Amino acid sequence: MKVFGLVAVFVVGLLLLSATQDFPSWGNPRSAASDGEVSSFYIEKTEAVTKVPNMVTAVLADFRGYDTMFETVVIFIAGIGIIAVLRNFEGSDSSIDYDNDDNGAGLLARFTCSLILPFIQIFALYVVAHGHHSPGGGFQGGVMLGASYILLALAFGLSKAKRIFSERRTMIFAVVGIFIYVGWGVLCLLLGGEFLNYSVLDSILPGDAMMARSYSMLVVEIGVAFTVTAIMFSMYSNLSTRGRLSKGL
Amino acid sequence: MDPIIANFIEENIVPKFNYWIYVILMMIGLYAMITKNNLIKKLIGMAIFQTAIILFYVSIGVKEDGGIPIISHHGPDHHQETEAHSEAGSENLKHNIIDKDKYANPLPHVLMLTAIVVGVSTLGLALAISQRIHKSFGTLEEDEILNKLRPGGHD
Amino acid sequence: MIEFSIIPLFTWLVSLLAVPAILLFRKRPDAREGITFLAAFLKLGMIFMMLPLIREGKILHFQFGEILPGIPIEFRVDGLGMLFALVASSLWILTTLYAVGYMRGLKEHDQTRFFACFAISLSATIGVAFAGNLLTLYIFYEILSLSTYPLVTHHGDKAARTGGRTYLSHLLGTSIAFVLPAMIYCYWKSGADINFTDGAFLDGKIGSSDGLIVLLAFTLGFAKSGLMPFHSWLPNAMVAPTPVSALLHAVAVVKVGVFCVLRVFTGVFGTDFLQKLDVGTVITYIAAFTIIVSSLIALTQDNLKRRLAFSTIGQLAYIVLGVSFLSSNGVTGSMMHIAMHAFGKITLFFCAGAIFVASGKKYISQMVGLGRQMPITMIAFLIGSLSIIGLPPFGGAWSKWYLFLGALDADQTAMAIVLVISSLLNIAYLLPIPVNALFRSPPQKGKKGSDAGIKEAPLACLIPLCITALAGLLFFLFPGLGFELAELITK
Amino acid sequence: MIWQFDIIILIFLVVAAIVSLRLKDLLGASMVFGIYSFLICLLWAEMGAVDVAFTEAAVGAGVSTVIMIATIFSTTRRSKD
Amino acid sequence: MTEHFPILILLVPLFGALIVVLLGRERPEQCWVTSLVSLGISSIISLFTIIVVFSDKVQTIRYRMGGWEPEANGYEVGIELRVDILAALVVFAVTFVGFVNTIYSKTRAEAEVQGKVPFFYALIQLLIVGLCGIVMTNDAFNLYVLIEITSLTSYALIAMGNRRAVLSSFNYVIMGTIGASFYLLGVGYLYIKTGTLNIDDIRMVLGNDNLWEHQSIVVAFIFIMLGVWTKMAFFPLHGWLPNAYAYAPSMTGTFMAPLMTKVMVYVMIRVMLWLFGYEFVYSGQHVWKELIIWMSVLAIVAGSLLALARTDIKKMLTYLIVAEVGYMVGGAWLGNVTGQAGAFYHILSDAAMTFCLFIAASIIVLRVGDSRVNAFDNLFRKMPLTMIGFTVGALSMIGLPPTCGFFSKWYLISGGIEAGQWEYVCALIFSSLVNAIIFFRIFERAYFGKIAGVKEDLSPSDSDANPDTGIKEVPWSMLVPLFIASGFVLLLGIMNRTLFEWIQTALEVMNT
Repeated sequence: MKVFGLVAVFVVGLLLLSATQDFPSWGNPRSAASDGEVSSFYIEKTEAVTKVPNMVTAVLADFRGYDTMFETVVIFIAGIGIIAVLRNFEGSDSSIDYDNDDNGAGLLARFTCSLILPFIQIFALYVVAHGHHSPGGGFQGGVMLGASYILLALAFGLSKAKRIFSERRTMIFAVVGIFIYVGWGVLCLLLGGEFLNYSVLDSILPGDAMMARSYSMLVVEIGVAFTVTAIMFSMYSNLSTRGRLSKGL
Repeated sequence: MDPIIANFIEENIVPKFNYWIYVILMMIGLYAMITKNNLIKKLIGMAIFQTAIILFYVSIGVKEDGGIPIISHHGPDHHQETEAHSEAGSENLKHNIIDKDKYANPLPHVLMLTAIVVGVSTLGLALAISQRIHKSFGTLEEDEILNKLRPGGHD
Repeated sequence: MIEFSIIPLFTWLVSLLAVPAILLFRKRPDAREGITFLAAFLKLGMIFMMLPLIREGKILHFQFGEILPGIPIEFRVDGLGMLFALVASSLWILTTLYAVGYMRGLKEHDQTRFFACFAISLSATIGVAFAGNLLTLYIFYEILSLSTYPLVTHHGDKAARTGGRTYLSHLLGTSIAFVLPAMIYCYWKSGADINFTDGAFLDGKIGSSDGLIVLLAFTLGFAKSGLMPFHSWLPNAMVAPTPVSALLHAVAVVKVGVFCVLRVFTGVFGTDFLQKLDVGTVITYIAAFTIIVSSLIALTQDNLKRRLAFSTIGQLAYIVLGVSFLSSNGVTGSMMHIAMHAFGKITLFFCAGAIFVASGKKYISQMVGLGRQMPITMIAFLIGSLSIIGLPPFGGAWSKWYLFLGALDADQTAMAIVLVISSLLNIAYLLPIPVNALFRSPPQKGKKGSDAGIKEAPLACLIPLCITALAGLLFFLFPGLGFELAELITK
Repeated sequence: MIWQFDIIILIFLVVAAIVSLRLKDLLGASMVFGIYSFLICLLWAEMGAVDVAFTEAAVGAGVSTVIMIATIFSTTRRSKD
Repeated sequence: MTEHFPILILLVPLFGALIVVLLGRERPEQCWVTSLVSLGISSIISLFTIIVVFSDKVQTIRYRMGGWEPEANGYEVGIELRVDILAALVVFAVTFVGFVNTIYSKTRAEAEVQGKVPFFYALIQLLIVGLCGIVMTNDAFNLYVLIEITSLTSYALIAMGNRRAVLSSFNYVIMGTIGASFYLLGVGYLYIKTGTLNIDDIRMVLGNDNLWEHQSIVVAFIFIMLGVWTKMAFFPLHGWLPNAYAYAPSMTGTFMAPLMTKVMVYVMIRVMLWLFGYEFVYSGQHVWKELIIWMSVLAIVAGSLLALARTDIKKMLTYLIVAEVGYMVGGAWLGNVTGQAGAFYHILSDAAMTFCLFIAASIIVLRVGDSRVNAFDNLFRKMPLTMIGFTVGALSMIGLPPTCGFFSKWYLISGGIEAGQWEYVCALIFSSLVNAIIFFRIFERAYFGKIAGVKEDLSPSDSDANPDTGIKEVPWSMLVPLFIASGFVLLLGIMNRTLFEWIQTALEVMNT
């Protein structure tokens, strides 16, 4: 097996390397990918047609919004997939044993966490909201928000975190996130445009079609953030308790 | 050094160092996925494998003097831009002032955001599956699992 | 002259429609068998309705659906199909009559299944006889293989299952392995035209070496014709009840095999084209080899049905041999032999079954002196044997004669000699049975007691075998219809 | 884009990858994997892919490592290879 | 409205999945109804899509997400869905199998995945979303995302089975990730040379810039093919498939076995003809055509022989799938329209017959409680209806007319003859023969009972009474899907000419 693996890996590697010889050299701005019409279009026109300076956000949430919708669905699948595979409903499901639970980490850690958690969460919300102008967006913000709850669970025990973010609530959050995203697309559909064609929303949003795109991106980013937050936490809580959701790390 | 080799290095390795490293990382990851015995190790290999591909994509989008793909209103183009703005937002002029060589290609970045998400989803699911395996077999070593299956199974 | 007619469809449908009715009346045997008879007579009636039209030289034609581009399910009645359908449907009535007697006589199980499968097989046989293109032919050929499988394995014991396995694996295996690719090759070569309607469709479209391979694939692939080396299903299928053996060896299965080979020679390639390609001789030699070897094996068999089975292999090879001469006389002989052998061999099987029903005897060595208890059966056996051997005044003489002429036409003197030798062998393996039964006394006096109670078989068994034996005689006297139909094909 | 920086990180990356796969302690391995993720995130930031770097920092170095450690704690820490 | 059909096909099950997750825990009984309705609507829409696509005016529906028109030089900047007749047929197959399989799941889901019913229905609907998306998308990267959606859902669905299923699911994760990542690498190599991700645009750039000779394009092609082959279990890469499908919950197996590999075959055909184009794939300078046909021959022979060696029914069927994948790969690589159309037609017919056989096998394993071949003893008497369904599927697998298996084999062999690839023709024939042995072995048992059985074991008369034990037919919710599936096996066979003409016309366009 080892030898076979080695041979296979080397064949694959050599094939890939053999192809690099006719790649444009690294960083060449005239390479086909960087100089092509599509990427030029994104760089030059994005701000004009969407009013969003962060091209990545614009491309992510608008030009390739369909991809991103499925990206969110992927996260969602991972969340419910983990539950489907791992979740153990036989234990005390609804009534978590709050008293006899773990109490998380030591005092100092708990103190520090309680101090920084609000900042993390506020920063996460900022990242979600400010994705148009700076790095970030729904996904990054969502992960941070989810991570803040993970931190909460680590510091104060899972039960504490579950009191805020119960399994039921997690699922609702996750579903609502996708629902916001897809529903926004369907709204475009109902208003006569293609799916996810935000420009037709200018009839119900302030501003022109470009601003409508800009606002819509914010909406779908929020949707993504919802799902990602919920699933990140659900992932952690299931994986750290072998699906029992009773006792954290 | 042999001039041919030196020439080769100069032409194929130095300007494409990123591509070489990505291939090496990918080989490491792939090798771990195929040959490692421990399931968690396989998954670490898988994560390395996936990040290597992401590295490759990101390397596609790099430009020699390109910055981050966020249009800056305070950069060197500032003055021109204000001029453009003053001309009642004339679309054409506004486009002309964006020098595409100054910005990295955003498309690979977008794609890789999705790929990272896919990667973490796969990792999470795979970890859940390996926990189930540990629950049923009591071990995460592949050879031990196969040994446990052998006497009872008709496979 | 092609004429649209819906009768071929109904001829095919009538026995198929009988199947649900048979299943419906499974609790009432009389009604069930009544339906079988009704269907059989209706079928024969419809064939007689078509007969005058065919004799005028018309070709009846019916098609529906289009299962592949350019290929519908097509029924087409010409002289060859007519002759075969006539033989098959008239013998169906007799076989049914006989089967009723046999099955009731032995109190067999699963009679409903038996009669239902019987009806499906006959429907498929008519389908093959009237098939207007190669694909239709193939489909019905396969249906026949599958529908006769429950008949062959009727007893359900180990021997039956082994026999059934051999049966199905040979028939299905060869048809998938050889006929299907050959057919697809033809389809491709002939430009999506594998209809028999406008003469031979491969005429002039294929080279010599390809042609030989395709011809071989077809001839060996239609393994129901029993050519060596794919013959061994036939003796193995002897585990079936005797009416089934009669059906297999005289009416449906084996005749479908040789009929398909005849169709391939006349409808796919055309004898003229084959002559041009000069590929017929290979088949001739295979057939001749089969004739001689199977006759020799038949000599060594003691089980009556097995001996008859090997005899069938030999007789079928005559038909293939005749057509492989590629002369009109040869084809005429082949066509005649389909009918003559059908009537002759079914007589022999009916007799074998009657002997089994009446006395429980399966082996030839036990049958010495049996003629005293069962004179009618044994005389019929004698007539059947003579007809198969080809002695006048029995029908078999005509077909043998034309085969002989065909061999001479094709300048195949060696084959003429083969025919002569094989006829001698036929005499050697067939004639001793009735002669010993009729003219020798039972060898062991001591055991005579056991034979004492033996009487003739039930009337339902006896009547069909008398009719078929008589038919053998009549065919010698009135062979006109057969020649007429043969002429339609060879002209 | 500073190519010296680039090359140094790339070499560290390979080292980190190999180390994380060779460690027999799974906890250590996932820690090193976290380091690997962090290095690659630095690399991407340096290449101008800030969004990707941000995501990788949150996901690769953060959540992935955490769930990996969570799994290791609830299964086993030792590995034969 | 009709122009929105492609996206509606996806959205309806997506919403269905969301609703199921949201409401499922409180009202588990609603899950079944919800997914039945959503998949029903989806399959009706896809049926209409076929009609719309086939009507004279619209041959291909192009649906631009977000309404992004191509930029000035004609390159697509957004993501585009592209539905021609081939895609419409496969989408219909996917949604309809999903719908019928949901009927089948009614009783089984509660029995096999207790407590996780809503997640099962959600995952299976998301899997259908993914499969439909794969078929319809015209964007190389979007294809990757959707491939991952199908992969993730199927990992989870398989891992809901017993411990062997969990283990094979892990193997599937590893193999699937390698496959999908190879695909992604290939797309990257294409992107670096062409600068676009739209499938049509990539082919255009490849043609305009004459990039076919470039090593990176060749490597891209190899890696995309390797990735797709891994996902479709082409022979040496098939290791994950048999255990995964055999040990997964039965309603997962019945859904994934007919569809997963077939959709990936469709992707392969699409990549070959749409993404790279005829000249590149079949041109003489590349030796791989011969090589791949030999590989497919190997797949067919090995798959058939491995199936022959199995005594476990479901395992046997899974190895037959491996062989069937060989059929389709070979057919697609023959390099003529007949072969490609045959391979495509086989996607549909194989979906129908595998579905039929898997349902029948699951029913039998459920009722008899034994998954080995001797489960079939005397089943013709005990479960005649199930066995009728099984027989139809089996005859199709062997390739007897008038089932669809015969016709797909016909077209594939025609293609093989036309291309002069006799080894492929022989392999097909060989596999038919082996299938005949496999299934007649089963029929014999089902018909006569145990090998040692003698005549007296059978019921002596014509009565239809069950001779022994309590083995009875299953409820309608499992028999109806079986009969729908076997009905489709026959229907596809009868309709083959029409279908084949549609397929051929669509493929001829691509080959010019």
